[in-house]
Amino acid sequence: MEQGLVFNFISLLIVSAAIIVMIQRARGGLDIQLRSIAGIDALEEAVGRATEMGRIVHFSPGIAGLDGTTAAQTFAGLETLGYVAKLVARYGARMIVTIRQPTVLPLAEEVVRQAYMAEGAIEAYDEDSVVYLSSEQFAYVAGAMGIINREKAAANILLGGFWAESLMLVEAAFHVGAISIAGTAMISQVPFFVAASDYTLIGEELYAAGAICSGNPIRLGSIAGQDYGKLYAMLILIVGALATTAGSSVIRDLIAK
Amino acid sequence: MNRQDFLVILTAIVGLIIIAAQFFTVEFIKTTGAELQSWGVIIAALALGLAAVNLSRIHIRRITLRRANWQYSVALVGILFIQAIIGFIDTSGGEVYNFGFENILTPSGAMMFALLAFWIASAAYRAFTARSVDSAILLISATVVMLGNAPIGQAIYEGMPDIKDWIMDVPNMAAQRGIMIGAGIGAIALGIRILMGIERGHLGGGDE
Amino acid sequence: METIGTWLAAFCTLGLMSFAIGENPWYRLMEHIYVGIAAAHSLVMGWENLQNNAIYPIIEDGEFIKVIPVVLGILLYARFIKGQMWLARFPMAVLVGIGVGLTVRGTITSDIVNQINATLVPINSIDNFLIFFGVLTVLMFFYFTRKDTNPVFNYSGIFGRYVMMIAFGALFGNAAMGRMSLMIGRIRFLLIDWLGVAS
Amino acid sequence: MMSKIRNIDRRIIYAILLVSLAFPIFAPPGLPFAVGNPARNAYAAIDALEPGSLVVLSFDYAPTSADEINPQAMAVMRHLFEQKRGVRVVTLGFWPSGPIFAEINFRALEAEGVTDGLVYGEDYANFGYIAGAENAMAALATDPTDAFRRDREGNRTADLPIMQGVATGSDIDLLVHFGSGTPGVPEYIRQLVDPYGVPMVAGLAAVSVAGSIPYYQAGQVIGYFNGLRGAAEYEQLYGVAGPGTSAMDSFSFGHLTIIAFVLIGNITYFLDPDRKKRK
Repeated sequence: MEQGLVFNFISLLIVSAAIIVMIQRARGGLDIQLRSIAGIDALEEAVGRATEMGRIVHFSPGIAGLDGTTAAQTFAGLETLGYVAKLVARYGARMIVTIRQPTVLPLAEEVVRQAYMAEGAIEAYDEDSVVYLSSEQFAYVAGAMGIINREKAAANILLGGFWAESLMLVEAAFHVGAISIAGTAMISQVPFFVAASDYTLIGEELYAAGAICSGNPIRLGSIAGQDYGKLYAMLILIVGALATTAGSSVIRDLIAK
Repeated sequence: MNRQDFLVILTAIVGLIIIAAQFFTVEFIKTTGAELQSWGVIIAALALGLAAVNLSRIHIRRITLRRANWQYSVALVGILFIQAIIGFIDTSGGEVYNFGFENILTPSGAMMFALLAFWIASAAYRAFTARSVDSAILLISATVVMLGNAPIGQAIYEGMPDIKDWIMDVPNMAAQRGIMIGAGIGAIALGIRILMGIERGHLGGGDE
Repeated sequence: METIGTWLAAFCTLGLMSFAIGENPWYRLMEHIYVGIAAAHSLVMGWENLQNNAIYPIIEDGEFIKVIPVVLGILLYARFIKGQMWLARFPMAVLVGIGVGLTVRGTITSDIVNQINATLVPINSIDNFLIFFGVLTVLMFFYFTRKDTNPVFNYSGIFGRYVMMIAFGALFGNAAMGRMSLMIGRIRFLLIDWLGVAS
Repeated sequence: MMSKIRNIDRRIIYAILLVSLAFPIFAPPGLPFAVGNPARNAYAAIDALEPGSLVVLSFDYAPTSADEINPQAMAVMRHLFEQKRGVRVVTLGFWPSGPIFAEINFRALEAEGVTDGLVYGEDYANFGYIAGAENAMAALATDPTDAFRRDREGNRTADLPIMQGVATGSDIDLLVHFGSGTPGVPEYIRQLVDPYGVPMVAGLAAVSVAGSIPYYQAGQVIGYFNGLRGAAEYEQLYGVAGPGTSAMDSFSFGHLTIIAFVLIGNITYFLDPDRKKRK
């Protein structure tokens, strides 16, 4: 065993075990409830407002693709799209989903179609409500801004992976007075979402939102397992800080093993 | 065992060897891990051509089918092939190649991101309002950091850079660390889901 | 050579800057040229890296084992052949395996344990208390499997959220400076290198 | 009236920002600015290098951040080549544009004669780019001359005098990483700094700084440069003005303009009588 890494390796085993066990229990039927997320609760209000005003809901599942570390954000965005599409079908509102990655287009179309079917409103499903704009970052955002301004969107929902272009989308939505719900795990973009939109999902809240909206047992189990990992981290933090305050370095020595 | 299972097992074996190479001093695992890493560099080097092939395919089809704005595609494909051929012949350190790098690629990349200064300015004016406690705290903290970063801030109040340093080193540090630990546990969870074969994600990188 | 290059760089810079006035053909042209030359650069650097790490070792040093990753890498291009997409999954499986291995083994040490270790500060000053309590409450903010009515998590979550808002303000302030630096760089180029109206 | 002010054409906003950034170039007031501890610590780490020690300059950024980071790289290279002769300097990169910027900065110093007398392969060498992001960094840490087999000139890196006695990452005495995203600081710390105990200085694009502070407080990063401001601070410490220093005045007026926009935006928003009630 590598010298000085024993504690780290045991920590890795503990966190991994918690995640694997909770995923298996969730797949076995364990009911996992997550705390409510303000942005998700506001989705219904946003779609209701769009129906009242007879204006569109604009939705973007992010500009990330289906591979790379940011794939998880796109999947979370598509899971929330399923939930929003159900609301849109139920309320009879109109939605435009703008897409940047060609690989995401078929998945988004499938998610929206499934939602209309689930609400028994398949005849209201509009084929071109899911629109592929461009694979180039700034060309995509120019197209999406055009739609938000032209259609005077009543609600703007951005959930997924976003980079430097996110600023332009939230500004365009604010300018037309849309209620804005935005969330991303790209921490460098969260400040612009907080400053310019009504509800912001910060970092991991995006994944929790995806799990809540989809009810996918693997995702719920994983989040529950990760929470045990956080408990483990919090435990060492509290015991360790108190020990250091009392002048003993027992925890620090343990970690150094 | 179908193709999908073989791929999951292949990913799991490679992943576990790389993890074990870090924690165990078993010579065989360390050399296998090192060899796998050198393979990864070679595969990634070949993957760099994918973007060029993909773009060429899309834009050449757009030209042949005379789709809307196909003239722009001629420019794209043209510059791609010219610069690539120069690069293969003259190498990337060559003077002719450097002419394109320094006078087309660098100014364009710089201006593309410089545009963001415009967007920040217009968003600051039109959208960044302190409607909630959250956005109020954020805007106050942002203002102090901006004044701390600019010499004029120090001219207004002598201790401005120190306040900015405190914001960076205490609240910002604590929040970023909390987010980092949470995201770290999330990354391990993603890794485990991939090794278990119940997650299809792959791993890459990019610009912030 | 110097002036031609400078005029070309000015043409590119102004073309992209014109997007601020509005979407126009000059901008569209420059955007396509930027995408094309950036892809060419990746291709050239990938080719040189392949020469150094695979072709020379195989031909000159006789390391024939390096033929395997080269073949795997070429399989990546099977995705462009109709129906052969599955071949491209093998090299991806290896890259993903390496990526997952490196991330998992590195994260537990550098992003979790060492970060906790650095937070085991003696709580004897306001700063140390804010650091300790800040990290703790931000972790509690991202704790999801709990009831909404849990007071401990609710109040600490609020404190954690406000600490994060200060951090996001710092991120915002630095991002503004960063983007401004790039704009200053472009303006200095236009005024000094191109027009020469300033020094 | 208020909403008229709020909805002025965005192009006027852009014009105001452009003017605020441009006019100090003509009449620079030259306001003083303090040097922060992060830049001071980074400077000290470079200044403390003993002759014969090996420093790796890692260029990990793209043209999109070059105007922020090139001045930092120029200042560090000038310091090494002017005052730290005898220190072995190896430049490399994990972003495709990295090695090109290393050469551009080197050529700029060469034009000033700063690099006279340096012997390629002994005093300095450029190892170029290898693909694979975090995996490539791990390959460097495991065995530098196996990861970077050939340098930009085509020599075998293992044969170069500059690499004699360098078997693993732990033989690197100081890593100076210039970066603007991924792969960057976190990847380097996971694969080289923590496992092999290599001290690291980070020259960062401003947008990457806030996320890297935990590594700085934990001692994994011993010093960093905060974008163009960091370059200006380094230039002031070293005593040679450069692009960083000359941008400071434009910073002052640019930042004031942004802050003014936020203030005006908020004032007109809260005084706007027909502010649409959302709830």
